Amino acid sequence: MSEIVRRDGRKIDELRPITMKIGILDKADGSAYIEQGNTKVLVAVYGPREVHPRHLGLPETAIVRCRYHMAPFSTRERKSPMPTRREVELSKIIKEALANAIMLNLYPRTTIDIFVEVLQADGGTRCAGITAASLALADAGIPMVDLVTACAVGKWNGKIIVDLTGEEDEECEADMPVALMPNLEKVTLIQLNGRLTSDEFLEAFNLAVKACKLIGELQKATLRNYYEKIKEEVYEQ
Amino acid sequence: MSEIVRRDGRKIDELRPITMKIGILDKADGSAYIEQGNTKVLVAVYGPREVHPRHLGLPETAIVRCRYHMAPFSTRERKSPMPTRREVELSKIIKEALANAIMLNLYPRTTIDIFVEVLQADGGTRCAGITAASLALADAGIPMVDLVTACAVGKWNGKIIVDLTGEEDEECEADMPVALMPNLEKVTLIQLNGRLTSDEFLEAFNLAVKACKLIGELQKATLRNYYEKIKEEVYEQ
Amino acid sequence: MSEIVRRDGRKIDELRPITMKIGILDKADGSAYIEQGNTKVLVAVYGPREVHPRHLGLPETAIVRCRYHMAPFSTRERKSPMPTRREVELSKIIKEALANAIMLNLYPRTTIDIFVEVLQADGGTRCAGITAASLALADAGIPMVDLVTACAVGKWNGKIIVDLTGEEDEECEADMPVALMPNLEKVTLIQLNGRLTSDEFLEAFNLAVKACKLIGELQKATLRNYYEKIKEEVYEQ
Amino acid sequence: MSSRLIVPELTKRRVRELASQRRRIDKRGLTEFRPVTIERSVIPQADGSALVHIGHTKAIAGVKIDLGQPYPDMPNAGVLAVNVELMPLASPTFEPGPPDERAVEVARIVDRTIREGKMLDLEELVIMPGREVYLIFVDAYLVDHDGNMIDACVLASIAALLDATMREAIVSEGKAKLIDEREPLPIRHYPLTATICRISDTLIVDPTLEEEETAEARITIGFDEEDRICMMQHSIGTLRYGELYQAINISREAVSRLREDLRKVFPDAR
Amino acid sequence: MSSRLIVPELTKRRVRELASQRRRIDKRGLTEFRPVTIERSVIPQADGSALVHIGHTKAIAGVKIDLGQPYPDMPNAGVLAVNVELMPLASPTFEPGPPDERAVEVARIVDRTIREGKMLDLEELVIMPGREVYLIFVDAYLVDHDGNMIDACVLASIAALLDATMREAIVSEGKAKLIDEREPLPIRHYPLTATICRISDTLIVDPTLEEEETAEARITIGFDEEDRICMMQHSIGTLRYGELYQAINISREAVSRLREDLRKVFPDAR
Amino acid sequence: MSSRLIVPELTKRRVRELASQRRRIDKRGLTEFRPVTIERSVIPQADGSALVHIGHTKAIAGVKIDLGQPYPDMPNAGVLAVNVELMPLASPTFEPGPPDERAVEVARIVDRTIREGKMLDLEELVIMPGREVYLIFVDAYLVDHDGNMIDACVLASIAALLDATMREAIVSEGKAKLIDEREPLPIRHYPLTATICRISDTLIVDPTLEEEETAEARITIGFDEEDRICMMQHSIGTLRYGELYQAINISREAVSRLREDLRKVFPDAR
Repeated sequence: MSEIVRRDGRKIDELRPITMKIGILDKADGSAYIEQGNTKVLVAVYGPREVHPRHLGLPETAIVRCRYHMAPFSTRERKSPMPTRREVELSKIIKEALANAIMLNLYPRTTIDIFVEVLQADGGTRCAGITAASLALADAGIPMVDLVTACAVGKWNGKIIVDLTGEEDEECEADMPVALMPNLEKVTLIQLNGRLTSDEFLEAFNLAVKACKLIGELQKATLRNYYEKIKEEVYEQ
Repeated sequence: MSEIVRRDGRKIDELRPITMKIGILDKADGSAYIEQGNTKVLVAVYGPREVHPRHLGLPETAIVRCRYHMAPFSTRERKSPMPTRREVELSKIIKEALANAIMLNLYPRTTIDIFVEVLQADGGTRCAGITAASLALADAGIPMVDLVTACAVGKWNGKIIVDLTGEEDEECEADMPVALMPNLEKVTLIQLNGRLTSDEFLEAFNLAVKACKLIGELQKATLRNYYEKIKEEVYEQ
Repeated sequence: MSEIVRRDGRKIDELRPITMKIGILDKADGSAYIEQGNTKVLVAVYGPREVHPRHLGLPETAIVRCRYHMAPFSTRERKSPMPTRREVELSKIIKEALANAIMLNLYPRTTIDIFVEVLQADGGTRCAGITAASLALADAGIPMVDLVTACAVGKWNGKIIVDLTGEEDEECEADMPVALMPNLEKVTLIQLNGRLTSDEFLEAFNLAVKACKLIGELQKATLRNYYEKIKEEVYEQ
Repeated sequence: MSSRLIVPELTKRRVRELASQRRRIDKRGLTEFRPVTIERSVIPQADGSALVHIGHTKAIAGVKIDLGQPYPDMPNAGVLAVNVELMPLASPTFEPGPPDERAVEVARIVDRTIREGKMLDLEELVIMPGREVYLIFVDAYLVDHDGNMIDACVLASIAALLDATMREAIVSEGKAKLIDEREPLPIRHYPLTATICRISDTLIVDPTLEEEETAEARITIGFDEEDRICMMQHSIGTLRYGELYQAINISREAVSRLREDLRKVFPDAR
Repeated sequence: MSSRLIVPELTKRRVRELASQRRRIDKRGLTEFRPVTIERSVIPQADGSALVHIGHTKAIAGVKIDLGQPYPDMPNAGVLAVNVELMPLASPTFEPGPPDERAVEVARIVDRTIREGKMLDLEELVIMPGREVYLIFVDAYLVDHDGNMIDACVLASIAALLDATMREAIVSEGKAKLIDEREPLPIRHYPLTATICRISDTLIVDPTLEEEETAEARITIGFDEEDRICMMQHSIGTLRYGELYQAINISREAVSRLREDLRKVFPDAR
Repeated sequence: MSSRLIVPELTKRRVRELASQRRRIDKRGLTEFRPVTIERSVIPQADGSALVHIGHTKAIAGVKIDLGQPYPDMPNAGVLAVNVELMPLASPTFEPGPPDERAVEVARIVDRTIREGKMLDLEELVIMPGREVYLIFVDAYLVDHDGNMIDACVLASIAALLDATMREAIVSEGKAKLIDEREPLPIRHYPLTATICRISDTLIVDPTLEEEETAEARITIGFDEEDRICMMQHSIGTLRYGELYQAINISREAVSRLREDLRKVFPDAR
């Protein structure tokens, strides 16, 4: 199953190199940055904070708002800064994927605002955004029932592969972004573009679960390092 | 005066076949559907209900809001779903035509929202919309001083004719939509596009009054049948 | 320094003919009109008045809002009525230039709205707008610490000149609009487009100060005449 | 849009009382316009322009003319585009932003008065059928709003069109270009409008702001120079059939007096 | 968007209680659609149209077909443009204005179902590569919202495309023109969707408004006529892995029953 | 835009007190920039890009270059389009949506600095006069807002342009096409800006957010590599004439130190 078959030399179940950073923005309550191959995404979290206009607040729970946005220079052709329908849809979908993990009832009448900014797009931007947003939420000190971890799988050239590049995404027969709470074994996002038989779906989904577990380990390691560093800094003072 | 002269074989004072239905939508407080020849219009009424934002409400009267809108597939060329200036104007004009019949002072601080959706346009859409809206208001149980009934008249090929088709509308020398409260003998809407002498105006206006009386009878018959049916259903239970 | 060098025969330090009128609009709280050469600008002031929406009001001071707008027929090519980025920027800049002269703390929780409408554009519209707005504010009875007076200077054909026409503006090497409070000797607006050495800047700025003094005298004379006329009208009654 | 009342209830009551005695608050006759002034060529940079006063109400209109493509479904007609803005400096109730439904209604009335009143011969504005025609932009701006904005915007727009000239077009190598020679627009008819309100069962012409805010009904009627009705827009309230006939007669006469004012400035106008 | 709750808490509790007993408020089976009716050609002026009822939920879709340029990066494909509006007459919670995120999501789902389900052979819609292709506009309007707007809009859109014919194009002198002869669209596959909700750990198909507002999770799954999954959109809540597999099986069967309804109206559809 | 105050009054008082003693809250010299870092080529997919830090303030800029038509009134010049967004992730006071007046002002300042500072030779960007030219899009994004967004956005944009290369264009059969060979942009000048604030009658350079919110006046002045003033924007408060002269001297020196930072990353820059 794991011979080299892909344009960039990866095995079908091999992730691209992933780098994650936490707490990189000064003004945001929480922030994170992820590079997954050539895909680069910056996320900031503000909140829990007061809702404006106030009537949007809910008496028993926090609301979550999300903007997924691609910088004009992030794509091959320059993208107009105006939000496209795709960006509107993904904003909604990412919001749902993350809101399910947040303990919203702790912060009634507030909003938690998540800004996902794609700086460079080379496939898997919504998944990278979710993975990073999960870290930014942790950085903001917002309690979650589990981390949310995401990765796309797909069918390319007849094979089920993981973590598609932009090129593979364009050529593929099917593309399936998945977001999970890996410890709770719950799906918080799943979409499918393209066609899969039920068997192919199962194979793809299992591959996504496996990939999310790996990425989840990376998230945890990144968080651990970050808190260690903070602790050191506190002790040094 | 009534020989056959028109492209579709109608006499100059002959209406197109008209079908009206009431109470066809489940969620709206009132609804109606009209077919007048090939023109098909769906109307829903919501209210009286709370106004949002609240400062738009008036302390002594209900407000009426109206949206006249054409579906993209309603016209020969596809229409963009964005409202045109014509739709903005007709929304205002239809609102005025209906508001004058509603006993607004019964419902202070509320709004009555009227949605006129043109599904197929073949002339006379604003008039068909007003006629149907009048039924939808009745269906919503909103007290009116009189039904409002509308029909266009015009000058086509030198003759004053009633109930213009889309084709006649394009070719005509003048087009004059009229809305009346037929029992009170009051005009609630009149517009003129094109040119008429004063005598021609009088002839056209009289024809409109006659047409509106006929359509008013149809409205009443439709309402009667509808209430009969409801009564039967209630008795059956 | 003052030989004739310019396309319209003016000397390099010569202003175009200027006409100012005050109180020309009936509904506005204050209004003024200025012609500076072929540039024609109309200004109205409303306020101090209640702010809508109310949360925009400030507890200790009035806010100032400004719209600088060019009529579609004011320019050589027809201008779309939609505000351009240039108009958005100038609205902000003019607002700042005037707000600094107004005794804002006298009117907490209110707004002072300034509408600058360019009817014909031939260079120096923002400056003419500021000069006229200053009169309109006086007409509205709004206390100011000093009048605000504005004039553009620039470098054209190697020379520092004052009060550029549209044609000179297009051809010039640098264009520098300046607004001053002439009695207080304070700059309330300065912008530079183009390149100047420090020496050229000094020469240009001094020319602007000189021009603003002259225009300030015209403003005062216009105000004096206006109040005289009002006084006469009051006595006549 | 602010909802604050700009005409106090007391004034409205006074307007109603007077109207019931067939009198007006400014002592005008019932069928009389306020003083009308028309200034032409106020914006020399435009191809045509006019500033009109109807009492305190003021509107300015400018015409800009360019070359461009015709509408695909009308290859043999020039393009007329009318835009109306209720400038925020005209009234405390107007706000900056895209035209609201009132401005759109006035724009549509001005447009229809010009178009359906056959003021311009649009077919004369074609240079190369289907490819190159004159585009006539009419922009009317209400500058001071003391009632009857419709007639003010119509009058300013009509006057600006009468004032306008267009540069001649020459075609070379299949492309049209404007040269500096100027010619008048192909004017065929001279439509104008008068607006009638009903207050206390009395019909009046050219309402002031106070009257308009008090009015039970309002209708605007346009006539061409041969007294044909060429535009109607009933925009407030209800009218009895007889009132409608009466309004037509009143407005016809008011328009013909307004036409005198226009002719003083444009002697060729009919 | 109004935030007022349109399903009372009491009803929600009842829906939950019933679901925990594997029952539904309208007595349907868990995997059963409400009565489905499909009316074709309801808008003769459109090139194709259909009105569908799923219980009280109603959607109407119209197809308009025109000629135009292909996307620069897809010179060898016709253009498909899908638009969905949640009409304000369909629900007290819908408001006029540009499509909100819910409408955009449904539009994207309809679009992907048609496009990724390979319903149309877009390459057959090319007249002159890179220059002239057919443009297929699908406009779906939700008219009455009693839950499951996604399946209603998908079904109406698919039916309108099956109903549609396009005018034949002829090319003369390098320009394409539509003539009056009509031909069917190049239909290759027949995708349809079914929406599943979880309430009290029970999966149900085709939720009513009351069920949808109560649901803990929602997923829409599309299948083509060969039972391949061709669209998935998980739009509310979380799903356990096993629930996901179960949802796929339930929706596959629901879609094949829905396909029967479609075939009654379009006998050629697979 | 939220109106909530993000700098407490107490901090402002402290900033004022220190300034009156010619000191700053972060102990910097009055005419000193915070530490500046410039990273180039951070977005390889763009034709040029740079990320700059000025203290905690961060801005990223990307350049995209394409072919297209020139402006009709400038047939012999390439097109430069500058866009600035204050990203909502940069500050609790920024909100999603179209650029507000602050973002527009910064965009106009960046645009004028590049254009009026003659950084690019736009005439070198013409391929076929009047028909085909290079379009240079500069998009600057403020990512973290701790004051002095203007200098950060200018610096990021200038650096991204210095980093940029453009694909060579070949013309065949009257059509231009980009090939894979790359060449640098026609850079002629190296404008940069420095922003000065007045607090308690003291002029300081490169204000932090706390200083900017406390400032009585603010002016941004741009210089090219020959110390010519090439941009001025006075954007807050009033300045005495003498302060204006002083501000010019301070900013000239600050810019020349900033130019050192730029030269470390772009050794060819003057």
